[in-house]
Amino acid sequence: MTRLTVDIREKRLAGRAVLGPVSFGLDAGEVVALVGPSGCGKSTLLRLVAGLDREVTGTVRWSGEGPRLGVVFQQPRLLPWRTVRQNLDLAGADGAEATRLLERLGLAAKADVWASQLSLGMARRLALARALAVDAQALLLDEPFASLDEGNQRLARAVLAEYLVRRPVPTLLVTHDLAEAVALAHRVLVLSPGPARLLFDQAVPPGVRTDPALAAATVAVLRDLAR
Amino acid sequence: MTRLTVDIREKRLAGRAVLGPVSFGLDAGEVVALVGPSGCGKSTLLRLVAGLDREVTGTVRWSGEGPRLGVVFQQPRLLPWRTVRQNLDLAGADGAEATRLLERLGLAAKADVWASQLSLGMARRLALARALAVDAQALLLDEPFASLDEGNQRLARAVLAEYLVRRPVPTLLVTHDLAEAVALAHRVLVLSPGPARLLFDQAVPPGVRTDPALAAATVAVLRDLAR
Amino acid sequence: SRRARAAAVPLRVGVLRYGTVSWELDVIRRHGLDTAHGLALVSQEFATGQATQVALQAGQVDTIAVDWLWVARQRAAQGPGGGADWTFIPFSNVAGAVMVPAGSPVATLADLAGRRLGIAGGPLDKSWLILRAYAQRQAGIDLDRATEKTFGAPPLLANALAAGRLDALLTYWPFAARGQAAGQRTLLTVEDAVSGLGIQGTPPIVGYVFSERWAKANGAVLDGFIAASRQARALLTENEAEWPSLRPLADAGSDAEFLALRDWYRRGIPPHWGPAEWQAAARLYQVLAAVGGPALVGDGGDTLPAGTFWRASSW
Amino acid sequence: MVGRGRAWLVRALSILVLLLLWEGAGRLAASPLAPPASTVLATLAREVVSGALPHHVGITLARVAASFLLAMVAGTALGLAMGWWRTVDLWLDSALLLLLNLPALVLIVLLYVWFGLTEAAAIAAVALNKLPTTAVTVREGVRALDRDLLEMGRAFRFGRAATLRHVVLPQLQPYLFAATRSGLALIWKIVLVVELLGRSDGVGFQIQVYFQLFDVAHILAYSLAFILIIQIIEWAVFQPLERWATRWKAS
Amino acid sequence: MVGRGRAWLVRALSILVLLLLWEGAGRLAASPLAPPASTVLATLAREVVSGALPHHVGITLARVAASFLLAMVAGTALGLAMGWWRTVDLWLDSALLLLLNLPALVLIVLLYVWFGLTEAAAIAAVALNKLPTTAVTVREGVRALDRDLLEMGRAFRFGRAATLRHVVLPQLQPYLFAATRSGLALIWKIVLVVELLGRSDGVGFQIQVYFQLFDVAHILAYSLAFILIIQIIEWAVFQPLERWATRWKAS
Ligand SMILES: Nc1ncnc2c1ncn2[C@@H]1O[C@H](COP(=O)(O)OP(=O)(O)OP(=O)(O)O)[C@@H](O)[C@H]1O
Ligand SMILES: Nc1ncnc2c1ncn2[C@@H]1O[C@H](COP(=O)(O)OP(=O)(O)OP(=O)(O)O)[C@@H](O)[C@H]1O
Ligand SMILES: [Mg+2]
Ligand SMILES: [Mg+2]
Repeated sequence: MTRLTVDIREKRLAGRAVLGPVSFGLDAGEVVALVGPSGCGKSTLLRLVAGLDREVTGTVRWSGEGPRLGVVFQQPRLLPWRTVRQNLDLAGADGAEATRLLERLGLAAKADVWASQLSLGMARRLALARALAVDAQALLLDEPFASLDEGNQRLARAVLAEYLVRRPVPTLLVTHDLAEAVALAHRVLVLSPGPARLLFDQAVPPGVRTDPALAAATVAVLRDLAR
Repeated sequence: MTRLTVDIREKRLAGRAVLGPVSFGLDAGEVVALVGPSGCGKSTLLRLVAGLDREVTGTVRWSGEGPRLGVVFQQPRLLPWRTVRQNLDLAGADGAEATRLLERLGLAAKADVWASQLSLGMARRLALARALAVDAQALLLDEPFASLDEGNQRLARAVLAEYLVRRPVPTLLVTHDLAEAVALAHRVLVLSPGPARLLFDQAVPPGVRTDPALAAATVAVLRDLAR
Repeated sequence: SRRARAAAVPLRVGVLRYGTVSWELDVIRRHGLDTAHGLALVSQEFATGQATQVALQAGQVDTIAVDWLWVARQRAAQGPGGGADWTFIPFSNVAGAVMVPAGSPVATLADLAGRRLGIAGGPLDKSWLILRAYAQRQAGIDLDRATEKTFGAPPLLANALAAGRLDALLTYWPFAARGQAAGQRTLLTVEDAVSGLGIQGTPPIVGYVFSERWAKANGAVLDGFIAASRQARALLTENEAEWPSLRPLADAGSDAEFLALRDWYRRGIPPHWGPAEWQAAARLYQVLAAVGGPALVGDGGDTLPAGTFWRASSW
Repeated sequence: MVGRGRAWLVRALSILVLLLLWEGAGRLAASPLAPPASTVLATLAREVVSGALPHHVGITLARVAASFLLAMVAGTALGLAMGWWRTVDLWLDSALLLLLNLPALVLIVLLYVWFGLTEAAAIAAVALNKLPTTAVTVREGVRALDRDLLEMGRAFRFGRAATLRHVVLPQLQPYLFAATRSGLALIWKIVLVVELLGRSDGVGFQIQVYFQLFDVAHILAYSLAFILIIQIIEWAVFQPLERWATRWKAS
Repeated sequence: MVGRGRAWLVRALSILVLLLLWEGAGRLAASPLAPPASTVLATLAREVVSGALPHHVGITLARVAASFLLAMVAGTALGLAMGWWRTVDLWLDSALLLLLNLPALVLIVLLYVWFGLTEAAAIAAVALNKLPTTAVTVREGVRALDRDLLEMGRAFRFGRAATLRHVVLPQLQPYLFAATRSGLALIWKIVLVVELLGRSDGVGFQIQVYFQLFDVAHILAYSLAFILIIQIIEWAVFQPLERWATRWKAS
């Protein structure tokens, strides 16, 4: 099964350190939330994990030969000159799954519209659909629910939660919302500001999803840790 | 004083209606939150109000000769080939105010960095700083606090709130967060999905900022209206 | 003679570097023949013949060397009031020759049928028209149809003949002379073709061309130039000692080449200029007009346009 | 935005104005060296009727088409490779600069001398002249590609062909159109030189012949014939193609 | 990424390889029509020592510089205007296409005949030949401009000058570099034709003279001299400039 080992000592960009020592593992089927202040290096870490950048002191290693990834970038990164549907197909989406996800995420009516003509929230939902439609062996999600209204946010979270139940793949979820982290993840990694160090690697207690009080308490604890 | 009158009958894009009948006014010093599901036409409405698009049936009129605007677009829209500081200066920012805002929003260390090298959250904070630094006579803000961690979000909201106390300019604030709307706005406009119609134009009761219970109740009411 | 030069009227001649006109001008200047006749020769170098023609039209020079067909064509095409009042006095009576490689099986014009023939200049070049008329009359073949023609720039064609990519080449005489020195055989000179066409006398081929208006306004200068030029040619004909100093102007690869160039040059010097030559040229024009058609002569028919030749001077 | 119908009206008017200006200037000059539009058009008509112009223009067009295709395909490929891989760029940069700046005349003459005055040499000479400018343009386009989209393509394993077709080419579109427009013009101009130096037919050959006679009306008539054809290609092919390629931007 | 030091090594090696290939081919051919590199370089050295080459190259360079500046400035302005305002585009498109496709030769001869064989006519002829290709390239660049950034500029009232300088030009940079590189090459080639047709000095004049004599070594020596200068300009000006203009992308 797919596993990830991250053991970074330092990552520099344009001559400045943007990541300090960060080590953690991601087991098969495990969902890990990544939390940290803006600019601390979360997106940079995700690029390293995705293998899009290899210049780093330390190791970032996937078991096996590197899984097929489903990635949600922080910006939608769609091909504006292709339709919504084509953006899914070109990424290697499964046809039926793509249709289902467009439907679920309220984009079915836009299937044949140029991606350039979507609103930002639609583009972000499409980016999420793309990551979930490609039969990924691991998910890397950079704020997948940002810029969505409450209704669509709830919907998108539900879609991801169902997905993870059906296909428990290792998932790295960058989020600013601790409640979201607690609701979806098995573990929460809290990063420090500046060149990010790993502050805490905190397991989410098993009962949170059924016990709102426990969830609230966990969020409070995490908020304290993150401060 | 600057006032805005919006009386749109229809706005079409690429042959499709994206805005239905929407009418409202924005008085001097009034902060109005604009809420509606993703894709309903909020950003389109803001473009019309900003005078960036004039093709519409209906009227969008500012009193006087059109105020100097401070705009936060939904995407940062920075000049990547200019530094953080230059992005402010080129937009016509007041020098001292720009320095102060960079400081407040945690960007002082990045003042001389290319805008292309910012993280998304930093870019968004810079976009907010730009809108607030140009001595605007009206603000148009499209989700100014999205993609920020809790700490920075709180900070940015505080910066805006202080600004509005110091200089009460008419402000249109697009947001997905009803609590945010209630905390900052005098009125909340709720738009329908599809080609947006104005569902409700709801005044926020004066006491909410001091009374958490009232705020929560207002949010609940709005959530109902928006459903 | 510096004072003489200062007093002299300048005469601007457009020439080609390494062109044969420069030889004559060089002799004139070296012997002070121009100042002796009250003029100061100024030669302006250009890279191609066309460039000299552009220069003449643009008023940059007073005269250039070009063939009289060019004059006739412009006069015919533009009519009497057309402004092209160019007129001509002779410089050389030789045009060129058909050259074949040393061991070529081609012995007569008739043998050219079905072979690859290179033609310097275009399809309206005088030599080509003369050759076609001559082949028609003598051998009864239409070279235009019977050969595999290649038009092109003379240096490229010379190279192609040397490389065996052509069987025969109709080219200008300086290239013919060089070929001769390199062992090529002259199948037929254009001058022989002209007399083979039954044209009595020797029509000129290339000459100095200038504007009639200019000539009328500068009669003394023109006459002085003609006199100087004839003196120079006499020197070149009679005096072997003139030639070594022309060597650097000729860019000859070898002595043999230089001698060949000298002989062709001398052969071309027009001994006379008068009614006999004008009539010969008029008859030649009829022949060319018949072959070249309206593309060559314009709408003027086969009568040489009046004024093509400068008749006020003759020798 | 200007409506489609009005756009064509303006286009037609602009050509009319051009012709009128030309006509007026020509009449004022009253010189055979500056013939008015009417004279040139009459000459053009006569040459068309005689069949000479269609013959030569056809031959030139064929040469232009062959060289153009060669140069665009090879130049685009080279530009892509040099923009994409820095090592390729370092190795080939000087050779590209050499080819780019080798005078057309020299290249043509050398190819004619080495390979004979053949059609193949002619077309190769023209294509080699245009190829480096296409490569230089496309290379700039590749260097300006959006890195975020390329990363997206890598993350989703687009593979080389799909990346090229769906990520890279749409971004190169303006560069390719610039290369196409100026390329067609450049190629036609070089074909003229090639024909002038060593071919026995084609527009360049004809222009050379009329140049020797200094017949400006004919020279302009032949030039104009070709320009008219390019104008038609522009309207019938390039502009619709460009609209098609950018239709996702419309509105 | 390849380090700066190694980059220069590869560049030098690539030139060496080029020279060796040329030398080998020349020696194999053993013909004066295909002289090896050593012969051409020796000829080049001789012409430099004699002073002939510096003289002619200097004159040609001056003409190239003048025409280049003219054509780039006017072409960029025209391209900006045509890309920006659709009405301007509609009115001038046909004229641009005409100028773009008017053969260099014809344009040069006409300008010479109409305005005399002056230096001004020569430089104007060259500039007019290059101008339309710059305009076409820049126009494509303008059409491809990011609309979001332009809107941002309008919202914050950048004004025309600041928009041009800080929003538009940075986006046109790759187009301008493409136009510059192929433009310099084009201009130098046209200067050759201009010199061939109506000047009594310059590289073009020399090349034509040696063409009549079929002296390939001299032809190549003169071409090479100019190419070397362009190579130096490329290394000393264009590449540093391009690095500077894209420094915000580096990482
Ligand atoms: N350039 C365009 N061409 C055609 N349709 C467009 C264009 N831009 C937006 N639309 C459509 O207009 C509608 C409204 O878009 P808009 O961006 O205003 O939505 P929004 O309310 O801001 O949504 P979000 O909250 O997701 O940002 C959407 O259906 C969108 O698909
Ligand atoms: N291309 C780059 N060149 C130089 N520095 C960069 C570059 N991209 C990002 N950085 C810097 O690296 C640091 C981390 O950036 P990163 O985008 O990883 O932050 P983040 O944690 O994702 O923040 P956010 O929550 O705002 O998205 C920032 O200080 C940023 O300025
Ligand atoms: Mg980020
Ligand atoms: Mg929006």
